[in-house]
Amino acid sequence: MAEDYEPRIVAFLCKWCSSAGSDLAGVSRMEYPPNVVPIQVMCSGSISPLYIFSAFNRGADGVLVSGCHPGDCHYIKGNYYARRRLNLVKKLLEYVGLETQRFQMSWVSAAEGTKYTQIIKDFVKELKPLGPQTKLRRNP
Amino acid sequence: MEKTLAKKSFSQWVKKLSSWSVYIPRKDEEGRWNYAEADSGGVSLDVLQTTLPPKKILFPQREVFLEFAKTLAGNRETLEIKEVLPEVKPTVIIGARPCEARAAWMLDEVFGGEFKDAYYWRRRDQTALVGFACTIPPSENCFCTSVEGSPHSEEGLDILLTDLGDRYYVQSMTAKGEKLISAAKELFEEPKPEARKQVKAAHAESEKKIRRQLKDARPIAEKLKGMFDSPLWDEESMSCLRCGICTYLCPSCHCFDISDEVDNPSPLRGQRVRTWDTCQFPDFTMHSSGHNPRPDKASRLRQRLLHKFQYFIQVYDKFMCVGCGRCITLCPVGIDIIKVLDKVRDHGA
Amino acid sequence: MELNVYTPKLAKIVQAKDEVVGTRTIKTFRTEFANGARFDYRCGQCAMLSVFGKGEAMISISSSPLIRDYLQFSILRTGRVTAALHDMEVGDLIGVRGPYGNGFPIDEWRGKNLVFIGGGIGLAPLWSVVQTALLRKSEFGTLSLIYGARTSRDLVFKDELADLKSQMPVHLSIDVAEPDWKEFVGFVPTNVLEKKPSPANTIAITCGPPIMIKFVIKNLKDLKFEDDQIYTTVENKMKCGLGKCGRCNIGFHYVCKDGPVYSWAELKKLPQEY
Amino acid sequence: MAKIEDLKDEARKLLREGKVKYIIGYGAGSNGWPAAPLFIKKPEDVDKLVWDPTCVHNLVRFLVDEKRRKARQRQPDKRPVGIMVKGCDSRAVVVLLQEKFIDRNDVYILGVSCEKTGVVDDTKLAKKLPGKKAKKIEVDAQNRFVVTTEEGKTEVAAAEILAERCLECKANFPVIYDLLSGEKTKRSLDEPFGSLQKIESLSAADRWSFWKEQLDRCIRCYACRSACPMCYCDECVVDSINLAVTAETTADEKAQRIRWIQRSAESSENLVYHLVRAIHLAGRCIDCGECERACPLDIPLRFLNKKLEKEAKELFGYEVGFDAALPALVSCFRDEDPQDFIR
Repeated sequence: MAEDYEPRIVAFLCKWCSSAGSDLAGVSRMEYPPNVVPIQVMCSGSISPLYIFSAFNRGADGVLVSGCHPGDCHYIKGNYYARRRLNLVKKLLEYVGLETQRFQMSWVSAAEGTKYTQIIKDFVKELKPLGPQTKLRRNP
Repeated sequence: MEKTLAKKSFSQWVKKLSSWSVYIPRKDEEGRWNYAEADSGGVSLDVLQTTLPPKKILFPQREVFLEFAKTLAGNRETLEIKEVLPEVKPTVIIGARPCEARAAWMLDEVFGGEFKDAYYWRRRDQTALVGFACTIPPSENCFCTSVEGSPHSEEGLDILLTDLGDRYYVQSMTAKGEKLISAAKELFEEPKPEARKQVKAAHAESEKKIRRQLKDARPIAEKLKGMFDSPLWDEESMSCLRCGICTYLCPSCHCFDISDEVDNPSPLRGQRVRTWDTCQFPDFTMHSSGHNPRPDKASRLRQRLLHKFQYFIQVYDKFMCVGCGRCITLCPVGIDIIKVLDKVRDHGA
Repeated sequence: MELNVYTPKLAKIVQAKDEVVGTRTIKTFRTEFANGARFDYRCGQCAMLSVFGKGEAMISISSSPLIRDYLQFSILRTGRVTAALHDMEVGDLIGVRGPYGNGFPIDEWRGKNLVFIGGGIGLAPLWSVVQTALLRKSEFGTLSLIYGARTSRDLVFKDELADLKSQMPVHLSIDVAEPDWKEFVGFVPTNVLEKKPSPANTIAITCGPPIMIKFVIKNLKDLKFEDDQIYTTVENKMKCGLGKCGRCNIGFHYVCKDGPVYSWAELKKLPQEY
Repeated sequence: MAKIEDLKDEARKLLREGKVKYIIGYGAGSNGWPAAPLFIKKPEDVDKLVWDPTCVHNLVRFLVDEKRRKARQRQPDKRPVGIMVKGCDSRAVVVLLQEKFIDRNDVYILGVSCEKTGVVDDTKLAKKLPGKKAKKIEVDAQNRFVVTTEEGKTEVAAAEILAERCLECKANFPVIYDLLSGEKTKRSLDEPFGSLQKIESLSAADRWSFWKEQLDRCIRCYACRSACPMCYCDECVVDSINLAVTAETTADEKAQRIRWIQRSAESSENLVYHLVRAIHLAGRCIDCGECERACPLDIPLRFLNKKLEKEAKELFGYEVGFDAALPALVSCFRDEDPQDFIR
């Protein structure tokens, strides 16, 4: 794969935990790859599968949805709904033949800045060998 | 010009047409026929009816009209549009049915006239239609003889082939047809007198085999004028699912939508494209105020039939339906326009 | 290069005036062609305006064809394309193709009195023929305008109407009374009955929402107007403007090509599918 | 196959007493396929009702149209609508009740049992009897299909031309009904998600080339969406084909409506459309097979929904269309829902 290929990741970060976690990583000047386009949402439960398919359709090479750990959700059960719904999305994408590494989900609390950077580092590392995502992408 | 061509040298003829891009019906493992570019593979010709008519080659589902792009020079934004006319190689569609060629002949009317449609004519002028006379009716719902067509009609065709057992009787009607024949002159022989008799008999025989019939189609067109508000449309459209099958698969349906497709919002880059559209979808006629002159299934079934059996006759004096039977065969709930038009004819009788 | 009927000519917006602000906003634009292209049209014809990336919309040309140096469009903000047009400023480029439609048969009305009856944005298509009639005033009898809108805020061409009053009788109306409104209060069709235009040697031209047109025609019939003395325009969804894409038909007529202007004598014979 | 004389008597009584507005059932078709949907308003038309292995349509779709028609009328006729339902169709009624789309007294359910057999798959039949058109298909005493064509009768073993979903049938008699015609016979069923194995066993690359080749053929005629009883949204999120605009819709709402996919039938747009439709049917699709049957190009759409149905059962123990009181799959959860895929 061309060494200079940089995967583009769209990350839906829950405002209360994961987005705060990514801010903590930034405030503490932690190093992590700049491939992520963060989109802050009120809760991981508010992520419609359409957003994920549309992100891939518009050229994302990887999509991450990150929410609060079970029990921490500001709205009590948003992340439980997300866990079930996005599991179905992952299974469907896999079933259709999209590389499984392209869609990831994670729990990152507001205090886990390091975990957030680690997730992004691993994600970029996994995406690099796959090359650009052309399956759902609009006229690649 | 009339010739005969031995069946066994048919695939050689196809190979000789290398300077054309050749479309031939191909059967997939599920037994469905559809047009595909002919590669070196054998040419099996026991095709009955392709699901998608040759319309998809002459009037493709997606046609890029123009490309638009904004560029930022300093703070000045410039917009240029680039017209995209299709570059079309000489094409030949082998295996079209006479009714599908008649449909192409009708599309010529619609896309010609006062405002000539450059995109359609770029393809149409380059495309030759080589048709097979229907010695066996392609579908159990064929009724071409009822709408002024026939299993061996010549309108819209460049070459008509009729199966005479071991060879084809070749009738070429246009210069394009002659060019196709001269590309492999050595394969064609002069027709013997009894071949001429055989082809006349084969044509007469094929007309008798057409399975469905719509009696007095022209008087029905007259009668439709007074039936705009009849409750018949509501009853007949009760089981309609409001999908687009009957229009997308109809060889003569030509309604289309023009929409802008944006690849990159800023700086703006995208194309304006024409795509197929259908009067069966609510958005087709809905005003931006939400008012819809055709709000329900009944008005849309009425529009589909009136356009084909009344309006087109009032404007071009011919039916817009060629009787191929696809909309009847492929309707998921079995709405049968012959049955509906029978009811129109017998309405109030 | 064969003329491609779908490719718009680029035009620059030279003037953008707010006609109505707040809800049901209406703006009037004047456009000049980027490369000075010619654009001959008749009053009452329309043009397909393109906002690239959004789409196209068929808008009637509200300036008179006798004015050469710009085209004027008055646009109600109602959907994707019109909203994008409203967000445009002077100097932006849009696409214009056309002209489309049959336009008003103004030459057939020589020597006749003309009564213009408009409702809301319906005055825009009428404005082209009002201006043309004024510029050729000697060829016609008396001209008069009956125009109304929901509220005084919704009236279009407010300043032009003020100085139009000096050239012809102008009867304005609003649907609901307002404190400083002196003129008629009520719907336009009722105002027509009130003003009782005489049908003698007169042509009535009406544009506006379909419901208003229906009652205006009924009232004109009550005032003994003949069917061929009443003209109106039909609004249907349009995409190609060339009578090909199949959606704007009423009966076997394509409104974009065979219309949008119809006399009531012709329109009456077509199915009421608009 | 049940004999539906008792159903016909009930239908006549309902229509004579005006208890139902009309009855949706199966009657004779004329386009080459023996059965077609039939709407009966008068008692004397009830004799036209048929029940045989070609009654493949899921008539529950017409309850959606009935609701839309009532919404458009000023004084709608509130009487229920009679409807003939097979086992699978009845589960579609359960889902519509579960989602409060219809009310139980909106519909008078005339259930019919498939007993030992089921309905015929048109593609399998065409392959089994190439070039011949079935005029009539009956079930004989040994539960074999007797297919009458122009050339006479041929007997076919049921399993050869039974629809895929009937081979994996979960309810060969209705789970909800006001009247049941036929026996509640138990059936020896194939392996519940048998037909899914052949795709799941493929490698990821082969699955991708399979789905890409199939969905590239899609011409976006939306027959799959129109035939599906669960696809009842007035305005489909995926495309602007049926924008629901009312007098109150503001210009901004119309202007800012996102076009999630393009109108062109390009492979990426087709794929996103079918993925969004499949995910919206997760835990709602009752596998009536109408999407696949209606598709003019025979794209195996059923396998998209079947996969999610299998996941719903294996991951979350969720079964569709048996209990109208159950919450929807995606609006409930369990503590033990799997989260191994979450970092």
